[in-house]
Amino acid sequence: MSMPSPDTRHITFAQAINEALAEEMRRDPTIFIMGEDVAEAGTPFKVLAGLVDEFGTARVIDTPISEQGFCGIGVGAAMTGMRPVIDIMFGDFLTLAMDQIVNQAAKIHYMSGGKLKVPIVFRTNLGATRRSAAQHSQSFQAWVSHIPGLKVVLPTTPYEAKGLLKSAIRDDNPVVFIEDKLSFQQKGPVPTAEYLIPFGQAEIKRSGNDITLVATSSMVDIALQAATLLEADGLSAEVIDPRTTLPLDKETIINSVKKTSRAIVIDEGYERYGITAEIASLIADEAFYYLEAPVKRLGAMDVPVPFSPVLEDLTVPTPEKVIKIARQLCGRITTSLTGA
Amino acid sequence: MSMPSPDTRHITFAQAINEALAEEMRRDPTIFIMGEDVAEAGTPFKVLAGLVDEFGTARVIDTPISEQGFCGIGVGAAMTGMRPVIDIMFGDFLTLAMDQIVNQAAKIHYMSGGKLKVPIVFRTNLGATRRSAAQHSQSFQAWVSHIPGLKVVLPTTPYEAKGLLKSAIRDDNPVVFIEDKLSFQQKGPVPTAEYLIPFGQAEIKRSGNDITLVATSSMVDIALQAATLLEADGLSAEVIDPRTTLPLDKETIINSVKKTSRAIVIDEGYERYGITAEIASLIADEAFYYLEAPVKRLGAMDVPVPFSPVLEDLTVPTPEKVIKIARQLCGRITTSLTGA
Amino acid sequence: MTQTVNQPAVTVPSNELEKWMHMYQQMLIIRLFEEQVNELYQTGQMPGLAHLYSGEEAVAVGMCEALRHDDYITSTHRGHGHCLAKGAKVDRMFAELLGKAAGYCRGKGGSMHIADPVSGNLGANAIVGGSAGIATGAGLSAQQRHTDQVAVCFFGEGALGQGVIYEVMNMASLWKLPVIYVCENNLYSEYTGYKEVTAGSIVDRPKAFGIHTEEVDGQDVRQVHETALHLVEQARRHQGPAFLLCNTYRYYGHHVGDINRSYYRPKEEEQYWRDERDPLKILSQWLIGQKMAEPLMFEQIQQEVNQIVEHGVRFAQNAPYPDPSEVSRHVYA
Amino acid sequence: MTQTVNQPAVTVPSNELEKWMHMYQQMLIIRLFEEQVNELYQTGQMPGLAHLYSGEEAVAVGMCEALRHDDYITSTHRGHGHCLAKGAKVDRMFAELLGKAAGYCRGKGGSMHIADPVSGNLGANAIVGGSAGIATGAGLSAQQRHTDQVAVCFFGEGALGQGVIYEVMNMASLWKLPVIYVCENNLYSEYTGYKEVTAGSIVDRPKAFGIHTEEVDGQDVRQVHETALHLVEQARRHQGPAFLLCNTYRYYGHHVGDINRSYYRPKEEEQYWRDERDPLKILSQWLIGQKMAEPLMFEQIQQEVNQIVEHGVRFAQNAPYPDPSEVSRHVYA
Ligand SMILES: Cc1ncc(C[n+]2csc(CCOP(=O)(O)OP(=O)(O)O)c2C)c(N)n1
Ligand SMILES: Cc1ncc(C[n+]2csc(CCOP(=O)(O)OP(=O)(O)O)c2C)c(N)n1
Ligand SMILES: [Mg+2]
Ligand SMILES: [Mg+2]
Repeated sequence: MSMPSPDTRHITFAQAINEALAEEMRRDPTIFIMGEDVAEAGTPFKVLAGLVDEFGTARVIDTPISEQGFCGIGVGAAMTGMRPVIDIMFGDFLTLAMDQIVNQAAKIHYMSGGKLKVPIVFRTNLGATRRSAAQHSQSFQAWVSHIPGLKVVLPTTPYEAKGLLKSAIRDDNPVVFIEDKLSFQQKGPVPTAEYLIPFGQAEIKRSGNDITLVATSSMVDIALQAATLLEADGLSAEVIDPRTTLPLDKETIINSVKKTSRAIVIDEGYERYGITAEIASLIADEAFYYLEAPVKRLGAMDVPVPFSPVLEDLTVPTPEKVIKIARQLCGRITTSLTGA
Repeated sequence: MSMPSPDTRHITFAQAINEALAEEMRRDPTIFIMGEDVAEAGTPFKVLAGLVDEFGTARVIDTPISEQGFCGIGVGAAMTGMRPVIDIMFGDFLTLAMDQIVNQAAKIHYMSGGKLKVPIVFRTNLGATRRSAAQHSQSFQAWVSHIPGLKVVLPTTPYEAKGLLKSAIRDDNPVVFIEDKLSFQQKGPVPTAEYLIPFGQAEIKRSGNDITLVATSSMVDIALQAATLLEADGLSAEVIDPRTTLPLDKETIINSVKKTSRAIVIDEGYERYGITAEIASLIADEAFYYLEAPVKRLGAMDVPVPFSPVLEDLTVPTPEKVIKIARQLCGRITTSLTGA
Repeated sequence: MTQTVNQPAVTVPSNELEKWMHMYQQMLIIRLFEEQVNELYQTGQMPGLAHLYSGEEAVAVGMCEALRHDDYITSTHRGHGHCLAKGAKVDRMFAELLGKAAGYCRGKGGSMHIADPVSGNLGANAIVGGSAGIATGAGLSAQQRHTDQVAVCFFGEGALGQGVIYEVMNMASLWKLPVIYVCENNLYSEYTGYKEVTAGSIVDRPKAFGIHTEEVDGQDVRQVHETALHLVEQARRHQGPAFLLCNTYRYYGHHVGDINRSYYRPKEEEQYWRDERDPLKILSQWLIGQKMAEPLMFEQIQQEVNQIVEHGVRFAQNAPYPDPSEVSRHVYA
Repeated sequence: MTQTVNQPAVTVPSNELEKWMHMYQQMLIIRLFEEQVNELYQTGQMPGLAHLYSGEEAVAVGMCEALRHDDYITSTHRGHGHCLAKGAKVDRMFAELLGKAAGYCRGKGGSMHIADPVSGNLGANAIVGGSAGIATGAGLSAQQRHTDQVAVCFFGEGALGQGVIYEVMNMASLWKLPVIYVCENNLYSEYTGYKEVTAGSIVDRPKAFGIHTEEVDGQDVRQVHETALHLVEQARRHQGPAFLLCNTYRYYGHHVGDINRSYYRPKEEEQYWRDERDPLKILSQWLIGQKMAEPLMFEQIQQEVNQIVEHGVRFAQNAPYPDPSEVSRHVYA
């Protein structure tokens, strides 16, 4: 993983988000945060802890439980000179705010012939295996990535979280910024100096020659684990993290597959009509003449997320599932594989 | 197109929907219709005209403009012995009801361990080129097809509209039934005798050998037009209409592509992360060793739908766009092509 | 509810005349604009549909004349009146309706999406209730930026069915936002009478959220305007939001294509409102009755406005369509 | 608002004693169930989190005891109390919380989704306000099927932020649906005091939709129950919906993991409610004061309930997990 500066600290993903917000809010007085329990509580995940102390309740605004309403208010504020960062506590609650995000925020610039703009960030999250059951475990990146006018960011590490969130805040368009709930406490190196990460630039998280694993968000770590395990088979896997699904850095993905000739696309959203479909079909199209095996996809099992841990754990992609597919694609025997 | 009985009449798509509802409502007193302006007005499209006369306002219920609310009421009624058919006036308004459809209706059977069920139909529509602009022209089949627990139906002709709607009403699961607004006045043969069309069975709308055009809803006609035009190039196109995207009849699609070796997938939803991605990636995977060219996709242009006719018409797939791609895939020269 | 068309208690200074004549003209512009839109539709010259504001002119004009140029409005599918009242020009409005590049949205928005930030118009909205959040957010923005701007949210009584309106009114009340919710009760949402779909009391709803609420005769521009002045002043002084219920009527169908409508409302009702409750007549008759104006003055205005509208529609008809390359511009800022 | 713990005006016949003792037991089951849930969490035996109902027992019990077996309820993320009060058994409740196949939802639902159609429980719901539509639809269904069933929608005061609740109350009022909206105002939604997020007056909101509304002391099961009887009777006789505001308090944090909560509410406040406003104490003290019951009787109940809970948790701990094949069952009916 590239790291632009040797001056780094190890901080958590949550701290990285927090820092990005604090730095941007210091820089630009038009930025404010709005959502449920964002102020004194700093959200249930404590990601925003302390921000209200520095910026006050006028800029870190606790709302009623009104996702549609406060997303709409955010849109109006963004159209009139502010840069709201809206907190949607669980990605599952996007269902309540889709009209504001999709019919309003995403279209206003276009519908007004370019006269109005909506610089707003909708921060929300994704991911299962927290034993939170069907209404608190979904990963809706496919829905928002389907919508022209939105940008969709899936940060992976603390480094990306900070650099991409700062870019999101400075972007003049509505950005849906989707964090992995299980990442919040994970640590990673983050530069001391200010930096931004541009949208539409995939990151090669690991180089390899035999197969490309395109993985988003929570699945990057799964892909990296799988890549390590595949070494035992003598297979060298390249892991690519698109980081933004809209815009999508096709080039990096396609170039990798042209090199490796094989690909698996992994995402934690439901598999059917999900993120993996778009990326796999792009690869299958644009790297067609380079492919030695079909492009495979791995998403969440197409079931509502069950509560019982013994069931829930079956629904998400695992390194074992990845390597089983990888071995098949690369013509390795898979019968000895346990647990997949 | 297969037609089960010689005893047919030519009726419009709207009449076919109307007949399906009337027949089912006569048969089963637990069925009722609910939505905005469904009763005396029979919807703005007049699709439900006359039903209130036969069934009264207790079974054809005009609601306030409360999509989330009346979809939720429908879910509760469905859980307790009724079979509501909910009318969502424009597909764009699904944004307002996603929580009820996705977090409630789709999950209740599973979350209750199979004890509760939600036999409900959400009737809505899709499609642009009606000069209705960005908030009344969208095609959200990709969103709902992404959700386990839902079934998604895209009827094409009056014949399908009637047979599939009757199946939807009898299904014990939530079904999202998406009609093409521009089809309502189109006529087609419909059997006099009762019939049902099962879900998950694609229809081969035209047989061919050189290329497979998989097209949904409004795009079936575009594909058929393209197929006719391609005859001039000596190309024989097979046109497949999945009819339901969830469940999806993979087999028919894959078998066709195994025969033709080439495929284009066409849908009126936004192209990125849309219906075409899922179907194209399935084909590219499962027919991998049969393909002579990459699988291509054609969806709506990834822009909010513009009002101006000169712009709007550019955003949708056309026969010309289809044949241009088809010729490329089949190695035909495309330079002489006008208008594409 | 009092639907008075009586004289106000105040005595009218001479610049009052100018003010009311200006409002008369504004209302007439809307009226004749809409007549022309109907004509364009009936003669097959306009793509799509449009929802005419005819009959409701006093609401938009009475309200917008109480606003500053830098105050905000949000509008609805029935938005032409609001846009014109807040300062949009007839020619570019027509251009938008015909999908021309000279339109306020370069032809990309159309009738239901006209926006004109220059005049403080944050846009019409084709989602019923869809602009309630936007207007409230504009109010929050004014508060955050420490301006004294006010945001006015126009919506039909049908939007009271959308839960979002209660969500945002709750926040506007809590945070004392400078937002005025203007409910245009024209008795129908599409083809359904409002009483069939509206339980309880309209005005008690905002009141329950602690919002200052008033109700006026929406056909009497003077009543609308005087109440508006008061509510706007209040909001500007950071005293919080208000809700204004305006009782009004649309003369035409739900949209230009809604011709046969006797199944949902009697012709006599339409005639009654046109004859007895017309906002233009009510104002002109009052001014004449007060001996402030002569009938001739209104005829002159009529001629001027006729010219504006004629010129405007000709401009639009002659204007070019957007270049095809426009289709993929402005998706992103 | 009157928070009386005084004697009711009615004289109490002897089967009254049975009735109140039964309600005492029901409340105690909930109390001890929740204590056990907390214990399971603290000792790492329970997957995920749970939102405890301790302190609010009088609301669920007072209400559900006014219902028939075939009446419906819908519940919330804080749903254990509602489920138990409507007839769910402790053992299968625990089994669900531990993700076991013997649970009410075969372990697939968990704490926030317990449903038990047999006892009329249409399900807890992890979307705040998410069951308002469902309850209202159950009411519509009862009306359509010509039964005299009633549907009760439990929700926290935080759900008043969700617009859908106004959408469905409007329809319930218009169509006179047999639905009772029971708002449990426990003063907080998560970590925020309700006054910070609730403008105006709670009870005026349903009233504005023409809904019969009452407010009771949610700690006094007798008050809740007697009001509930009346509202249920009314709904059953097709006289339309009602809204019941119950003022109550949760003893624990928002969920079992919310331990350090003094930043959003003082310990003294918690202590006050536990000491002075406890629904179990209020009922037992009243019964003793009335000389209807002896302290010993409550101790006996305590022992019985202890056993039920102990047996229940043991049952759940020993129960098997669902078979892996269950993961893809019940996606479709
Ligand atoms: C969310 C939503 N639902 C339904 C519609 C379809 N629709 C357009 S206008 C309208 C009626 C609006 O009535 P009202 O708010 O009273 O405004 P009016 O047309 O009377 O000015 C409806 C139902 C819509 N545009 N948006
Ligand atoms: C739509 C939605 N938004 C946010 C949440 C997160 N959340 C869970 S419980 C809760 C507070 C609910 O407060 P209240 O309704 O008063 O119920 P209480 O917890 O006090 O019983 C919140 C915000 C949610 N589950 N659903
Ligand atoms: Mg109206
Ligand atoms: Mg609460």
